[in-house]
Amino acid sequence: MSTLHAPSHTAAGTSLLERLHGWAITVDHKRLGIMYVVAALLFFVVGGLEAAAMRLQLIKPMNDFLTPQGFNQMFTMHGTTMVFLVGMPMLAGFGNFLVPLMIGARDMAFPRLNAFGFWLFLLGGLLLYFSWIGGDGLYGAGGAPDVGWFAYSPLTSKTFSRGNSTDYWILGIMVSGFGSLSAAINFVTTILCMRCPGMTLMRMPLMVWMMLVVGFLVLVALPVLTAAQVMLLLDRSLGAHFFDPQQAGSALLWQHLFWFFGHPEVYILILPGFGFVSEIVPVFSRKVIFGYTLMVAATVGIGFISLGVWAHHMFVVGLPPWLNALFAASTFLISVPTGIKIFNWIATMWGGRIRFDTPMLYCTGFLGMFVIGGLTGIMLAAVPFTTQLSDSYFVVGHFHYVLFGGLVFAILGAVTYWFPKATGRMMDEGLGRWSFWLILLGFNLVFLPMHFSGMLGMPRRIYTYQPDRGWEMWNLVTTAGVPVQMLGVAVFVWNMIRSSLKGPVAGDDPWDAWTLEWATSSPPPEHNFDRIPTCTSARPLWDRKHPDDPDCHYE
Amino acid sequence: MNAATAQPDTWRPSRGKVGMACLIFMESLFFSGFIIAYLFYIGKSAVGPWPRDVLELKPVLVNSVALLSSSFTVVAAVRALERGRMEAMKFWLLATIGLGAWFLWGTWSEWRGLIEDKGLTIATNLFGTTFYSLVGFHAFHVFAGLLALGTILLLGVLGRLKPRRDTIRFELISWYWHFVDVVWIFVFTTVYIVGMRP
Amino acid sequence: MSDPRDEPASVPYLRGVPEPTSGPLWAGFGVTLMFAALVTHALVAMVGFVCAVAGFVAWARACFPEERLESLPTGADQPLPPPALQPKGRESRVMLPAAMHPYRAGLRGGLAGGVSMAVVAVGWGLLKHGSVWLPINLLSGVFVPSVGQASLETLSTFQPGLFALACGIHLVACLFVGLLYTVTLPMMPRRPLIMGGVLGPVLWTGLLYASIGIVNPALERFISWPWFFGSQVAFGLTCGRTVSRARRIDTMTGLPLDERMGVERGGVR
Amino acid sequence: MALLVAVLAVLPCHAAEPVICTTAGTELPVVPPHMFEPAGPVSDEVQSMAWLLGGICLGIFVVVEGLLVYSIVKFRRREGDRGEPVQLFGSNPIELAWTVVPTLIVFTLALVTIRVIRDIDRTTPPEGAMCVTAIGHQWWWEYRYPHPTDPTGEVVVANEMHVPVGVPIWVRLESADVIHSWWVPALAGKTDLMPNQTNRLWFRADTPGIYLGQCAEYCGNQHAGMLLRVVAQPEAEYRAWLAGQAAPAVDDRSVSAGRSIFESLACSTCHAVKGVSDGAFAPDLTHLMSRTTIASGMAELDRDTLRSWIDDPQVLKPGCNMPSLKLSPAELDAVTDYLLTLK
Ligand code: HEA
Ligand code: HEA
Ligand code: HEC
Ligand code: CUA
Ligand SMILES: [Cu+2]
Repeated sequence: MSTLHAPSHTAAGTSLLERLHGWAITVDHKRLGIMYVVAALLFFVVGGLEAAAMRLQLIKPMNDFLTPQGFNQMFTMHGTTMVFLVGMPMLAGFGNFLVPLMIGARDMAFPRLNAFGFWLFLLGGLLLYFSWIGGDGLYGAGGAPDVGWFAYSPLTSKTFSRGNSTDYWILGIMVSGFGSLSAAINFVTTILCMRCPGMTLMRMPLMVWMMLVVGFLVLVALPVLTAAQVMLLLDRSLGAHFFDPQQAGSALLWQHLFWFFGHPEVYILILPGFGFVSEIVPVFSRKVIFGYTLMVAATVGIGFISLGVWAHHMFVVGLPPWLNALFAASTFLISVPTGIKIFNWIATMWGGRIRFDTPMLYCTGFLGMFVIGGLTGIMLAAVPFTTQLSDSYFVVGHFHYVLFGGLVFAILGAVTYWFPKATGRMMDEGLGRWSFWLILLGFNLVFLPMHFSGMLGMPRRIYTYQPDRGWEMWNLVTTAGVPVQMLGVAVFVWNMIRSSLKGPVAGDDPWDAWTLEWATSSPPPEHNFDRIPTCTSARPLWDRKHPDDPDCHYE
Repeated sequence: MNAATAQPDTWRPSRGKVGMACLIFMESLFFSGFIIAYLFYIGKSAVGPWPRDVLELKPVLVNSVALLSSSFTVVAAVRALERGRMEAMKFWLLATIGLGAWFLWGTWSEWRGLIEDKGLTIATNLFGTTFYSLVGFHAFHVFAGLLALGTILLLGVLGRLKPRRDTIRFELISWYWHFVDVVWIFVFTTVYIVGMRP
Repeated sequence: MSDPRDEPASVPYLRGVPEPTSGPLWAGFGVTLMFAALVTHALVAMVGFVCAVAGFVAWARACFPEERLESLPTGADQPLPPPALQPKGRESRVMLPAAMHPYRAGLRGGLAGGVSMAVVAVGWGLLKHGSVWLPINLLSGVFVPSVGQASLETLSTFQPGLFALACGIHLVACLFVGLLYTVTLPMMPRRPLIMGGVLGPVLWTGLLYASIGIVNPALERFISWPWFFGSQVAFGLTCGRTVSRARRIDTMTGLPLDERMGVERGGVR
Repeated sequence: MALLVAVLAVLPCHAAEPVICTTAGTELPVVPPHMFEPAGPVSDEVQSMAWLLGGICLGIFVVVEGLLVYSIVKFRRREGDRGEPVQLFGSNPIELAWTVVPTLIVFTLALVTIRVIRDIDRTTPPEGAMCVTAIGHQWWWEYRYPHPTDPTGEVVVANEMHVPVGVPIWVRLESADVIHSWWVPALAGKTDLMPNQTNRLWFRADTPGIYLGQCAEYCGNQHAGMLLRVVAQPEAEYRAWLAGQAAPAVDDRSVSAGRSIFESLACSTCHAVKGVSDGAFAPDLTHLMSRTTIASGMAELDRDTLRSWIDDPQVLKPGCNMPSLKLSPAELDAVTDYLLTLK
């Protein structure tokens, strides 16, 4: 069912304009993947600068660096950006770049849908940011949304949120959400239908398994958010009453719908991170992943359990105690499969000969930091304790440990690890180490004290605080960590830019790795593999490198 | 295990089918959002009118029969295409489109009655809000399905359909059409049965 | 399963890779503009509509009637044959070291241990407070707040609900600990019975001693630590014995810990 | 994490210097807004649960990070390492072990959590409880007490809540606009105030004091400025306070100029002063001067702050729902003097 044409060589255009055009019309999964990652990194810097502004405001009590509304816009845009415009596209980007290569395919199942998804994400993000200009309806000075990233009703109703800023939030996220949905359909289909000969499900790299589960989670969770956003839009533009207490509408409905999306969302964010770690740790420990089958089972388990815990974000809204109890129990349960993963990674390192190159450093950092975030999550799941901690800085500490200490560390590791594959050049080790240690230090300086200010009673989302409450020191330390972290990120970005221009040439397989993406040249040709590989075990390249002792005997 | 495992397996599901299944799966979650909202708000409106006062079951039943039977005609159309019987295919496809359009027209006249005679709009009360959004989104999906079927009919009339190549594509569209029908069963149950109980 | 109308039973894109197209970009741009129109101006929607239609048409033309592909280097449409792998020779790598199929033994050990623990506990109730029901009711105090405030008389009588609850808790905990014994005892350096029968209970009792007030305030009011420790030892010994009798697990004693744990290297070689 | 423990240990001492402050003639310590000095049974139980959880998590933390650090140190690649280490695909018993142990921990945690939930989360009022209604507004608090003498009436108070020591307080939580959350850590954990829904909460203050807290659910612009104060005082003083609040506003002839400005301007449409105006949109001012703070705890209440507040509330609390009415200095003085008499 195809017609063949000679290659158009769009990439090989000479002028800058031609090259840009080549990127704009591409449907090549690798280029789309790179565009996703680069766009997400840009949004990461923007979101980080918004965070830095917040921290500057909170450096001392009763500061007036930002207005109250300015601060509220900052955390709304920061949270929204980080979750929807950094986390989601980051995973879509890596998934795009890696999944076809890892399963030995020439492209995604629906290449054009893939490009469509990318543009929707990017344009949706830009639409959201356009609110800084058009938020008040093109008439005023503009204003970003200021309702928080979960936009609780009725604060989002026309009565309490005038102008158009909230509509921008809805529309921007909805449009980029359509992009994520396209990507999810693509992932599931690609993984089920495009595997090379011999790549059975239980031989897929764990990263691919995670993307499969993520695909399903997106398909389950995101449409519910879209439905809720449509309802809100109807409320705001047509006078419907879904979330209107004046007309007996319920504020709880939004929360249920949002968190039914929102909780799976956080696992949507972290599972690809788990995937990166599951690829990097074995290669640098020189050992096969410990307990592949149980890892797969745990992933699927996390996927299922995560659909049944959403009300742990609603422990203080006055649900009946039995419901709270139920959700507390299911939330605790999720630590079992997550724990299995942590232990299996450590067991993979155990007895290995670990090379601590930058990707592995980041993964080790991930292991150390994510456990802290996970354990504070467990504390939050204990309802009585949460009545004290919910909506305090303790929660902010928790989720930055899992999101930054987990997700971002894994992403930075993944960027370093796959950079040679994508560009053909290595990133600099020395700069890599600098960025790692700076980020690790800055990260802990910023987010560890948040737990203390939270336990001392500091609520989140406050633009300022009274001097007499014992929070000054912690906030000062937190803010002081930001420049350190910023420097670390800057070193990392600089390393990327510099290395892509004049890093040492990498070769096809610089890390001596085992999955199929390393079986082709770096960067891979447009068609990925000159001949589609045939897979003999979960580590096809191990089998090629050690034909005398192949893995397939042990599966 | 032994070297036999090194033999490649080659069977993979069809891309089109998996993709369409994903789309349908996703859409059903979208609808469950609205269905849940409907169920959540049954009987909670602050002011009237109430479903019992304004909704009429009989015309809707007729429409439902039209929509549901279009599932059978579309199957017949797919079969016809598969066997290369283009005239039969066009006939059944036209019948499907006709039934779908009838349904849409039915919704339209129901809405006109509600808005003009009964004074129920989306802004009237919670019932209006949930009713119009749920039924409206369903109608929107019927409309999208009709567009797709219409395109196929057009291609058929232009003689551009090739049974071997295009049956699978048509069949996928027909899956979507079945999905729209199944959703209607849920919507109907929610709105006209559960929602009407005193 | 497989449908004759499906794509050939091989990998799609064997013959080419998809051709670039600007369709998706325009379609995405158009769709975004149409949404943006809701907060800007109707004109934006019209521009968006035109872009979207143009984009979707371009997109459709790239897929229909047949997908437009770019050709590949010759020979690329044949998958690479698998490498010549040698049959299994060495056994330097292992997947399942340690014990063989001892899980059933663990469950049985858990049950047996649970019974002997219950016997000791009930014995304590009878001897010290003259009631077999007291320890049972107290156990359910982990879960039922009112037990913490109930009087000794109430707690000494049979309470069907609490009884069922306590049995459930006891059963679940014993089964899990039994399972744990099966997998950990073989790893103990020597004399698994002493480890499982004494060291385990010591640790556990110590932990509970520190936290009983929060874990089970009801129990805290009445507990006698020697008896409690006794009941734990009874569990440990019974369970440990059942488990260790089920298999010759001491084959591994003498190996270094890493190896017994099966983490460092395959155990059985 | 070790740091965490160290900090947890010093936290209570860290903020424990009681600040003495006078309200209605008595000296009351100001209790900082955290959970480590529980002043009643609810927060006490939560605190002990917190220690349990902290202990368990700390234990897990030490074990996991210990294993991690050990393998980092022990298994790093060394000079002269050749070839690949032994490949180990997994171990069912080992994996079972680290499935079972967390499951057991989770099982225990779930049992204990559920017990404590049921213990503190009463859906019926505790015995001998006194009922108060708390209503959240953007961005201030309204409290409604049963009238001390008139069984059908209510006493409406703004921003500072007074309660008798040792009596369980059963609080009905309601919202006038968006979601807020009532959180005074030393007394009880937070509960949200939802529009269209009545939530409940109970606490008991066992020692007299001024308990601080603040709104804990983001509610718009001035969420940060929605502070909470609960004054727990001996029963007799509390009764005297309530009787005072139930009385009509002081009517002082010498400030009638200010009073008539107050009445003629928009003030009276928003604010209630019993016997003078009955606006319900904003804090009741009948006994304004019985409070020690203004603008829901944002500043000490004295003549200067009051005057500058009326001049332009947006300076102290930018974004708040009270507009500046642009009074002339003379009018300002008059209104301020009038309000100063509302004891
Ligand atoms: C990547 C994102 C991510 C991840 C992975 C998690 C993981 C977890 N989260 Fe977190 N969470 C967020 C992101 C994430 N969270 C965000 C963004 C919010 C705030 C949203 C907002 O309000 O803005 C939030 C808020 C949040 C709350 C609500 C707080 C509140 O607002 O009141 C709760 C409550 O239960 C919670 C719990 C958990 C739990 C139990 C886990 C578990 O999955 C953790 C499991 C991991 C471990 C436990 C560690 C490893 C396990 C072992 C070593 C085994 C042994 C351990 C035991 C037996 C306990 N999270
Ligand atoms: C992936 C998710 C993610 C990440 C990575 C971060 C990163 C950071 N977050 Fe984030 N945060 C959230 C997700 C995330 N956050 C979410 C979901 C919320 C909730 C929002 C809500 O309540 O609605 C939140 C809320 C939140 C708050 C609470 C706001 C409040 O409740 O009042 C704070 C406060 O300090 C904060 C701080 C930070 C800081 C300092 C960083 C730092 O780590 C950022 C570091 C990065 C940089 C500083 C980048 C800048 C780098 C440069 C400038 C280098 C120069 C570059 C070049 C030269 C090219 N965040
Ligand atoms: C549009 C309504 C409105 C008008 C008019 C108005 N106020 Fe207010 N006022 C408020 C609101 C709302 C608050 C609570 C502000 C907050 O704390 O967020 C308030 C608070 C106050 C307070 C502090 C109360 C407390 O206990 O903290 C005083 C005093 C006050 N107003 C006096 C006045 C005077 C005097 C005038 C007239 C000159 C006036 N107000 C006019 C709405 C109004
Ligand atoms: Cu009220 Cu925050
Ligand atoms: Cu969650």
